[in-house]
Amino acid sequence: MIEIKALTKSYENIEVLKGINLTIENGSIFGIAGRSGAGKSTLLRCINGIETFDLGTIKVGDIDVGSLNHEEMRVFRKNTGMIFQNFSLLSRASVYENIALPMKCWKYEKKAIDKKIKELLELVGIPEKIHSKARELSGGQKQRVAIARALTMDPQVLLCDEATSALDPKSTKAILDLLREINAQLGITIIVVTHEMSVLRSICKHVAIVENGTIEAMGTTDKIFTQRPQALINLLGNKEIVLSKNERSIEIFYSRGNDQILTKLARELEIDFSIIGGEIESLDENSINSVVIKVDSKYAENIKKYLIHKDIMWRELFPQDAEVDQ
Amino acid sequence: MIEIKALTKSYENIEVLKGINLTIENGSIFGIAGRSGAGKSTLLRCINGIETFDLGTIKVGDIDVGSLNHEEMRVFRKNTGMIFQNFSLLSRASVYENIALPMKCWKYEKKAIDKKIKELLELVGIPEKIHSKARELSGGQKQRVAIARALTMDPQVLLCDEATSALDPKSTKAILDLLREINAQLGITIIVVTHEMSVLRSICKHVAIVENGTIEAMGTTDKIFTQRPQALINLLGNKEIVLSKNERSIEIFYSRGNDQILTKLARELEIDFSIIGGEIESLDENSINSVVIKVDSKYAENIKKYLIHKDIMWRELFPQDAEVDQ
Amino acid sequence: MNGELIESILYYLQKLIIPSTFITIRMVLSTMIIGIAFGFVLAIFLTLYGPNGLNPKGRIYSLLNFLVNTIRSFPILILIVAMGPITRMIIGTTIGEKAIVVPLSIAATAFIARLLENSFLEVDKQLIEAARSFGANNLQIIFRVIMKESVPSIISIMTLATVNYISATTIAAAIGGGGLGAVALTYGFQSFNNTVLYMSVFILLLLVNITQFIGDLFYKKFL
Amino acid sequence: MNGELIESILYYLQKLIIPSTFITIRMVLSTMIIGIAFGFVLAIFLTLYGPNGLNPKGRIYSLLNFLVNTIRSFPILILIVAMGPITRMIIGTTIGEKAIVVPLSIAATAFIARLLENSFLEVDKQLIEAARSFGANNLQIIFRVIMKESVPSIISIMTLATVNYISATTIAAAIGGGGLGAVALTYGFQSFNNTVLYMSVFILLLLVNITQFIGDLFYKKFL
Amino acid sequence: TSNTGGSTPVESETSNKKEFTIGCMPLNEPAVQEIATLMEPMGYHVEVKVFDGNNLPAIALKDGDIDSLILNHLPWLNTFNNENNSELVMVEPYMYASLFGFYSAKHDSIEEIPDNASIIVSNDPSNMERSLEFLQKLGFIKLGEKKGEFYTILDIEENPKNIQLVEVETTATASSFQDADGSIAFTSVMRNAGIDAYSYIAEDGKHVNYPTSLVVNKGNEDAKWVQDVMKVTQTEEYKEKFNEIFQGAYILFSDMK
Ligand SMILES: Nc1ncnc2c1ncn2[C@@H]1O[C@H](COP(=O)(O)OP(=O)(O)OP(=O)(O)O)[C@@H](O)[C@H]1O
Ligand SMILES: Nc1ncnc2c1ncn2[C@@H]1O[C@H](COP(=O)(O)OP(=O)(O)OP(=O)(O)O)[C@@H](O)[C@H]1O
Ligand SMILES: [Mg+2]
Ligand SMILES: [Mg+2]
Repeated sequence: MIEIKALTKSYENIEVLKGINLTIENGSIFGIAGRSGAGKSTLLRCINGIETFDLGTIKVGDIDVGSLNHEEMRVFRKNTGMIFQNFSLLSRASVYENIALPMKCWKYEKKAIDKKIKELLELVGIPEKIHSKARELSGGQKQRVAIARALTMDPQVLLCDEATSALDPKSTKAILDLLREINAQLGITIIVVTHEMSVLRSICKHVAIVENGTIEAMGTTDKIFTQRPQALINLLGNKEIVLSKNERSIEIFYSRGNDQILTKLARELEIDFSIIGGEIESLDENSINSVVIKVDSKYAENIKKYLIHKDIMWRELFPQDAEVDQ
Repeated sequence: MIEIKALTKSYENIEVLKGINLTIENGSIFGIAGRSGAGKSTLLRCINGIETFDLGTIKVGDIDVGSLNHEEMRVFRKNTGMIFQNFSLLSRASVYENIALPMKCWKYEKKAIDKKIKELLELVGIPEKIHSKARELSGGQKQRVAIARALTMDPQVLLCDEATSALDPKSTKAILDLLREINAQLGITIIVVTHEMSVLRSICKHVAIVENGTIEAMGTTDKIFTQRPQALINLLGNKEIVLSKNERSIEIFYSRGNDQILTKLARELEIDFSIIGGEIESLDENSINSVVIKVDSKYAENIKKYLIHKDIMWRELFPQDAEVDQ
Repeated sequence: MNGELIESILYYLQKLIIPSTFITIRMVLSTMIIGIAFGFVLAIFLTLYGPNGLNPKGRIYSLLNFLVNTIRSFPILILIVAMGPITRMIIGTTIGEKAIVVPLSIAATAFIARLLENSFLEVDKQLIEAARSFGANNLQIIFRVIMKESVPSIISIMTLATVNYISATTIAAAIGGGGLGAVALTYGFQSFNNTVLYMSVFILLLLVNITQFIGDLFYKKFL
Repeated sequence: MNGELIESILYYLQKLIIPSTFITIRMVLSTMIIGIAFGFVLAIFLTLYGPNGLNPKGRIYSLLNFLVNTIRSFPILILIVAMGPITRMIIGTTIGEKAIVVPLSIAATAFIARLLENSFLEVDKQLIEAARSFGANNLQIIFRVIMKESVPSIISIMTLATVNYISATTIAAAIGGGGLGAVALTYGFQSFNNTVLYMSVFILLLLVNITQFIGDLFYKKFL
Repeated sequence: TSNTGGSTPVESETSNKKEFTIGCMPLNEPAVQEIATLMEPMGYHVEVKVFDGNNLPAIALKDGDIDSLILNHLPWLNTFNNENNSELVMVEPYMYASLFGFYSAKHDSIEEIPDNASIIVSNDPSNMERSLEFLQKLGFIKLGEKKGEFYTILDIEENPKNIQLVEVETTATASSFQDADGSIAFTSVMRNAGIDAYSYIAEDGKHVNYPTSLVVNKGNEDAKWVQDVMKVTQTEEYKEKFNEIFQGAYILFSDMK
């Protein structure tokens, strides 16, 4: 369990973290989102002990990160992999050397290193780049090397700072599958800082939203995305929904059990509406999807009643986060 | 108009671009996508003349990029802004100095520079960071400085290499709005390399997909996303659609005129189905949205007939790009 | 005995050490000012025309490179002799404090140019590309990008070179330039006068430490 | 007349220049090997304990820094004298080719250590952080990260220092060490023998150019 | 020979050795080479070591790093012995000395030397002392009390013509002499530089006091090899050769009167 209490951190005169409180269960995949400059990377670096902090405590399991001596810190970090936002690869070293570095530092045998690197490069999809220099890689290739490097030590905690931001959708999916897999199989705790909502929704059980150095919203991913706290709205911005005077827009949430709600709604109330937005991840397990419909004002009340009756979650988007046209 | 013909480029023994042919209209926003390492950044750098190429021609307007002398090249580049994937900021210089650099090189007056920088920093949302050193910025802040720097010279062509990858959704939206605005108001041509499909769909009229050094698909964004050429499928990966034996999955495309097609389909054929996926950007102008429905096999034929009858675009997802469960 | 020592220390301090200290400072400052000025110019050309440079020009680079190597291969005393005619042309004489500055600054020029070139080559190529991308010309790239990014490194180089030439001015002894090194050598060591020897070496040590200290201050400031 | 010149050139070449060339090469190689070895060790400590180092330790750093400054502030001849007893202890004599290597390598140690320290400080702090993040210890960071990233810079430094000490071995003249510089100085300049002077300077120039050339080759290879 | 008690093993070891080193400086190196050549038929192997001329060779001799020196003159050697508690001995008969002249490229006589004239002097202390005494003799300056081992510029008490002294390395007394109003230099240095050695406008006449000869550690002066060196230097063959080489720039002691 990772427990962060009242964490405060300043750079010179700027207070970047202003009392962060956070609890992350062992073996979970925890997402952290927030606007650019909110302090996400700083938070991750504090957890890892590569950045000192001013006040508060960080506990990872039994370990109080703030009070480790040099040697304890090394062992702690060995068990805490980190993927840096800017990759931080040795530009002059080859892909092999970059990935081998942690293992060499921990005196692994050459054979074991070779094997591990081959495996990891296969997993991240660039086995042919093994002898390329890091600075000869494309952005996404660099990122994948950084991911591979963070996985070498089979860490118990993995900190991912925008680990898929430079990747195409298919590679992103592959990496997320990989993360999900190591989480499930090895039970490692993963903290994912990301700007991609789809990443949060597809692999994180819990999400925290950092705003200006504090945690403004926290909860299960479903809860956050259905309840849409102000922090999330601030993060996502207003959807530009174009409504005329006599139109309403309603977001309807559904999951596996009630996935046919939309057609039923249309047929039972005998009305037509259009789908103007939505976040549909998948229908497996307990993920929650949403669809935004636009409907004639006169049907709005009926629809709401129907949804309440059917015990379906819904939210009217206007006026909070819709801009009315004309 | 940007015209690229048979462009070939190798690094030592790796052929990175293998005969690229591309035509980009003046004043359009053109998207380029492709898997990591496909050669997108290299292509952009060739267009800008900061990378030499082996064969082929690149024409930007009347200018043959390959044949410019030093001075002509400078003027050409002045008119061609570029946002680098890795930001490429002077780490020791302040935000102000970084953004001022192009203008200082072109001997703008101090007053004009100050004014422009203030404006741009407001636009990218980090006016308070004006005196921070570049290396003290967060990832997204760096990216925004890079964007601001590329806009200083009021370029006629803007090359954006993953210009929003480090940005949160709201900042992304703001930047995209900005790009859309300068495109509309000043008629500048923008080439956007991105991994984010939502970026492509929301601001690009035309899209090309690069695969392994060649352009494998090209066309209007709508066409590409409705016809889903193999290149796009390769890029996006297979959606994990879980279908049982007696289920079918159909993707239905709609736009402003026929936005109520789904409810009509359900009501007129008197069937229920669930929505299991989709890409819904907005209903404004001529953007095309899609929704993926899952339906009992026995209704599938009727649905298809109905859609054909109504002249609605559709595709059956299985067997090409769906994995059948059990 | 002790009083005598103190008296002689004071005597030498006033007669020899303090004037020589000023001479050394003057020689080092002149050498460094000229060496830095020309060293920068030379480094800029080396950076422009070098094989990994902004505008590779094999011929010119080879020439400049050879020039730097030539200067650096001359033992300093031989350089003083070889430069004699030039020194006489510029200073009007080949002896004395001023005359030594000519060969020393030529040597410093080559030394500093090489150090700067090495450091300029270390600047991230991507930054140079970025500067190219908005049409910066080569000189602008050097002044506004390469030098800007090299500031701490440049400071280190200036410090290193200054320290180098503080003890290198000892060679001034050969042509009547004076200064602390010369005093240490002739009035101290060769005259079997340990008081003078230790005093002048001590002041040299002081000058070097002060230089390094100031250099480190600037380094910290511009890091 | 011409035949006479050629004859005398051949005579000096055989008697003086060629043997001295080998002496110079031996002196420079010994100096560089020792200077590089100790210079690296010293640079590592400076990098470890420096104010911007991996494990800042003000006291130890000040001491080492002072040591380096002290060595660098000594005029080389005075250093030779001061090191006399140590040289005798190690080499058994204070004159000749071997004896000069002791003070020269001490000077080279300080020079190289300072150059390396400066270059090591230039390595991107984020890389060091990344290495920390997987538990690398300080020495591993120095050897596997800092040095790895500094390879081209290290090569430049080695080249620069070697070139420096090729002409610096001239000081061997003071203790009968011989070598090209000494020959240029004593048999050439001080004996007013221009043939010898030009010949030895020419060979020095050759050695310097070869060194630079080899250095550049390595640089290109490891860039 | 006795090996008991205080008798130094050095003596017995070196007394009949056939290989030894002579240190010298560039100026007199040809003369020393000549000794080596002449001693070869006698079964000696003489290694000539050239130093650039300062205290270090004498220190090396004192410490036993070399066997002998033909380099410094007698007054310097005495001071060195005083300062270093050493017992270096200059073996007689003395070999040669160099004349010390006042040269000028700009003026034809001492009287023409103007006020504020610049005069080059050698910067090594013993020659500096000799130069200062020379200048005193010429009436340019008046020296006070000696502060250290040698007279230095600091000891000048009166300097009515405000003579500017420039202390340079010995070679530069010749190579730079045209840059000053006058230069005090050895005839040997001047000749080597291709300047007429006897073109001086004044001479200090004290060369008899500054003889140079083989210098060895005390106790060695009677050794066979030392005596053999001296023997060689007194041969007519050697003297002829010597005069041929130096053309009067160095004057053999035996030729002086
Ligand atoms: N070394 C530093 N010195 C001063 N300020 C810093 C430093 N590093 C970061 N900051 C500031 O701290 C704030 C938080 O930075 P951080 O990198 O944690 O943001 P972030 O949430 O990761 O943002 P992004 O999503 O853009 O990466 C930013 O405003 C940044 O400018
Ligand atoms: N300097 C170089 N030397 C050798 N190979 C290079 C160099 N730069 C790029 N490459 C290779 O060229 C290919 C294309 O690189 P490019 O950066 O254009 O890819 P990209 O499409 O931008 O990828 P990404 O989306 O990951 O940024 C990659 O395989 C890369 O490894
Ligand atoms: Mg960040
Ligand atoms: Mg790229």
